Amino acid sequence: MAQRVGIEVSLACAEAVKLARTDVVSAYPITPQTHIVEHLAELVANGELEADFIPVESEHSAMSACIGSVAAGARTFTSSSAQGLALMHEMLFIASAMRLPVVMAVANRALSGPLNIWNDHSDIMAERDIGWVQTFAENGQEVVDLTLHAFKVAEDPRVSLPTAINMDGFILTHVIESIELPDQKDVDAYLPPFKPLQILDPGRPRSLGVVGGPEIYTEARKAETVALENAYAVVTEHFEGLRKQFGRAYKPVETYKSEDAEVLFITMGSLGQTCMSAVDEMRAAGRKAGVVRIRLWRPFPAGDFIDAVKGARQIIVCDRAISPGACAAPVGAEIKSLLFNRKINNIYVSNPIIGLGGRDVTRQFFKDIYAQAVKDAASGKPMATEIMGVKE
Amino acid sequence: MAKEGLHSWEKLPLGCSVPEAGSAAAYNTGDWRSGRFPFTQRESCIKCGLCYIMCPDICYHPDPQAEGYYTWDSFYCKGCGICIHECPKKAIVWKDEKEEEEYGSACGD
Amino acid sequence: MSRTAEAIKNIEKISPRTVPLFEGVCAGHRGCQGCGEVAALRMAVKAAGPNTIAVSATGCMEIITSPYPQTAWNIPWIHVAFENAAAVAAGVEAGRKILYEKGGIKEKANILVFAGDGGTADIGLQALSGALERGHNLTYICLDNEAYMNTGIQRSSSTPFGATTTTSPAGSRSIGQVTWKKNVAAIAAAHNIPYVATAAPAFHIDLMNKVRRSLAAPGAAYIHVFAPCPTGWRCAPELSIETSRLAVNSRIFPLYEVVDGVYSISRDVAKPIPVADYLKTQRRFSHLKEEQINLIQERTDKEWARLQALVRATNPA
Amino acid sequence: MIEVRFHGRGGQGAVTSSELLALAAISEGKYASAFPSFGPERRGAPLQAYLRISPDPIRLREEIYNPQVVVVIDPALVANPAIKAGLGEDGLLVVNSTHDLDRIKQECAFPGRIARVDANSIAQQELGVPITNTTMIGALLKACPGLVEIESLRHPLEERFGANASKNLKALQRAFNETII
Repeated sequence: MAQRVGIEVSLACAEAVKLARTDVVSAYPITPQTHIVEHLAELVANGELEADFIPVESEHSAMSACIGSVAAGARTFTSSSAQGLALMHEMLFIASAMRLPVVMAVANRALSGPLNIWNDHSDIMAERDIGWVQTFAENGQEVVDLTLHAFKVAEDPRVSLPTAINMDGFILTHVIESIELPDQKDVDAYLPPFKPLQILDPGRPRSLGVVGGPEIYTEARKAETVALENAYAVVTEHFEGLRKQFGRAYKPVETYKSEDAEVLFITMGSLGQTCMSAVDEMRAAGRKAGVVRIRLWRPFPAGDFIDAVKGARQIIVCDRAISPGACAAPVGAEIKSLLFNRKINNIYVSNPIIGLGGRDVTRQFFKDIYAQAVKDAASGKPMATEIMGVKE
Repeated sequence: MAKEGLHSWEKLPLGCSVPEAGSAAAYNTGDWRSGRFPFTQRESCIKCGLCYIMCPDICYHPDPQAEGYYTWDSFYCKGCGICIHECPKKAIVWKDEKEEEEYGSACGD
Repeated sequence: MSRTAEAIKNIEKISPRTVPLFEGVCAGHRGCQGCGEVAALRMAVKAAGPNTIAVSATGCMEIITSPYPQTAWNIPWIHVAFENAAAVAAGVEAGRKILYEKGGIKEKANILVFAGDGGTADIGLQALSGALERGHNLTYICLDNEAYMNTGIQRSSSTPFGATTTTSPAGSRSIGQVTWKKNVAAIAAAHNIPYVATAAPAFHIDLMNKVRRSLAAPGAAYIHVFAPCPTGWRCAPELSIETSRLAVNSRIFPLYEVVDGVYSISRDVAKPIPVADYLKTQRRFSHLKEEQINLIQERTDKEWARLQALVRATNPA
Repeated sequence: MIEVRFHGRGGQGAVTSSELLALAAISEGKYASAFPSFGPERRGAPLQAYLRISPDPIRLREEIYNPQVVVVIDPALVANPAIKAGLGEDGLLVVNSTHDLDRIKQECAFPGRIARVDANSIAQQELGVPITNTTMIGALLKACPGLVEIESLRHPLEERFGANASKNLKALQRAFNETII
């Protein structure tokens, strides 16, 4: 029987990678991802994980080696953060275009400059369009479960796409908390061995990564895009698998006290946890607030999201990244575009940008944002995106 | 409408791969050649095989009919002339394409 | 005898009469007329044989062999990007190694990496260094045509002194490339890997046997191949192979091997031709004056002497 | 839920203190989270570590601003005003000091409850080094009865310190006995 143990979230992530019987780990250290790969190196060094650990010389090579490794047929994991993820940028698109199911844990951190090692989502938001399945974990348990889920989804022949699990740097990665680590036999039952659809095999030579001219590039991108869209059904199917195997239920979009809520916070990642605590206190003070937490970011679960917010008169989309010069921050823009597509125009959308570069987001801050947003809506102020908590 | 693609996106091999090895063999590079082609005078040939190994376009193959000699393939030859330059016996010479109706004779039988 | 010397001494040697008929790259590729690079590539894959996986960097060889829906490759092949062929190959090697150990793969395979001079000496140098240092069991072959030919003859750090390119054009105030060619083989050797060699397609038997030796070597190997480009060098296509011969015979591109740190010259050019005879075959050098040609000759002599000194220093009498 | 803040210096093991307590609490079936003040840890620099323990799952991810308990691992930090930040007058200050309680009260100008132990002497005697992080856990447990059982620390200490676990446990036990409140 799986035990609930105290363990640092990074180590728990590495343990999940071990339980997945990963063949190759290729990674370059960067704060706050380091504990994940250090622990994996240790597990390999101790023979607890029968894998090849490639201590590459850069993140660019980390992802390049992952691509090579999956193309060779090996179950492959990497992890990175911020500048490292940015250095991988070019490779991330190629991994998905080649349909190679790499799994990556991203310890979310701010992008330089100024140099900042602390948490926000600017690293992954700069990689929105890489064509990967992308999930956000809210706590350590989710990190473990979503890591196993990531392999399951990525390697599913109906998907065959790389998958990233996002976890807030420090706020999750460096916290020791209570986590249930699954038993090996349950993981084996959930996650069978990797059966790649095509590999580099001298017995059946094929060419991977060819030149695609104007006469085929559009079709290639269409095929890849449809594959990611179709991944939604597989993601939910394997969430259900998690529930059956491990007893923990997950949905692409989670709600909290949203049924009768008039104003909903929209969060991703660990922010949702503090936000729920804030909502509890706001409810006690008579405010009809709720939370909608987006767990699946790509493909975006449009239907689930609409279902979750349709009863609200106002939503507060909390972004942890800026899209300079754009009409909204990344998550805000996504949601406004979705509401427009669905001809929903009776929801006032506030889009505060909060928690940049490790700036702590407290319950009080959520209450302040709420008060401001409600005031804006009441006064008929045009909907806007605003960086909050800036010292003037 | 914009120009159409080569084929349906639904027929694209996974990740735009090419599952069939060596399929470029169907591609004619012989029409890159202009006006002349290399002709082996077998009476001078010493069967050294340098034409075979030095040809960047893989146009020479062992002659199944005459051991030690090599046949030339008009379908691929781009007419670079390396075989002519590298032949130690000057056994390969340029010939005007107009002179030869049949490339089969280019292997000098 | 060193470990590598022991490992490579019994390879099945290729002779002029036993050139393998296997073609890893087929006809129908889109290489330029007289491409010396694809000639060398073909020789290398012949030597390696069908049980080989090839990894290519972006560049001429990748473009000419893989326009969808066709491929010229008869062996499993992967291309990912320009600067990372060594890292991709490292992943392929690591993946296959662990699968072999776990029983998922029954047979080992050779891993050959192909990149041009830009993908090796410039943008891919870091990935190359990483792969060599980590000791992956693969052979990295730099097909050096001394500039970015695929994009239109821009200079690289492997472009020789005095060559005119589109980004180091000769003009009234410039002789063209003003820096000396980066010596990547020496950089590879500085990683203390088991096997480093240089080769040229004019000496095809030497080239093919070096590929075989590199594959037999235990660990990472590097071969720097001189790959003439008639298009970029402005020489006649039929002189492509000849140009590599002249480069060797003028000592401007010496052929040598470094086996476990021990240097040996593969082709001892006792009576070298003047470098001027090499330079004059290519219009990329046609603007050079005697003074510059003399500089190149001096440099060539000095480098040859340095190579001889390395041979002496690493071969105890 | 109880919230604790530790003050120490890089290398003194304040983070380890909070982690060991979290592990002990979780092994008792409680919920806990332990985390450092996020950022690069530099040997010698003052730093803080945080601990939450609760009978229910912990959802809060904000930093700890109003701890009920502050533990000062380094005696030289007792007079540092940072240790009182957010600590209410009904809070508890657990300090490593050789001074008597009245003097400590003056030094840190804290009107609430103070617990003190001479952790340096205990650690020096029991461990041979003046590293007081495990010793101070004993003082904290004395001042906060029921936070976790001392016995629950045995396993986390063994995991962390191996053969030296029993020495650490003894130092902790002594501190528990010698703490004055």
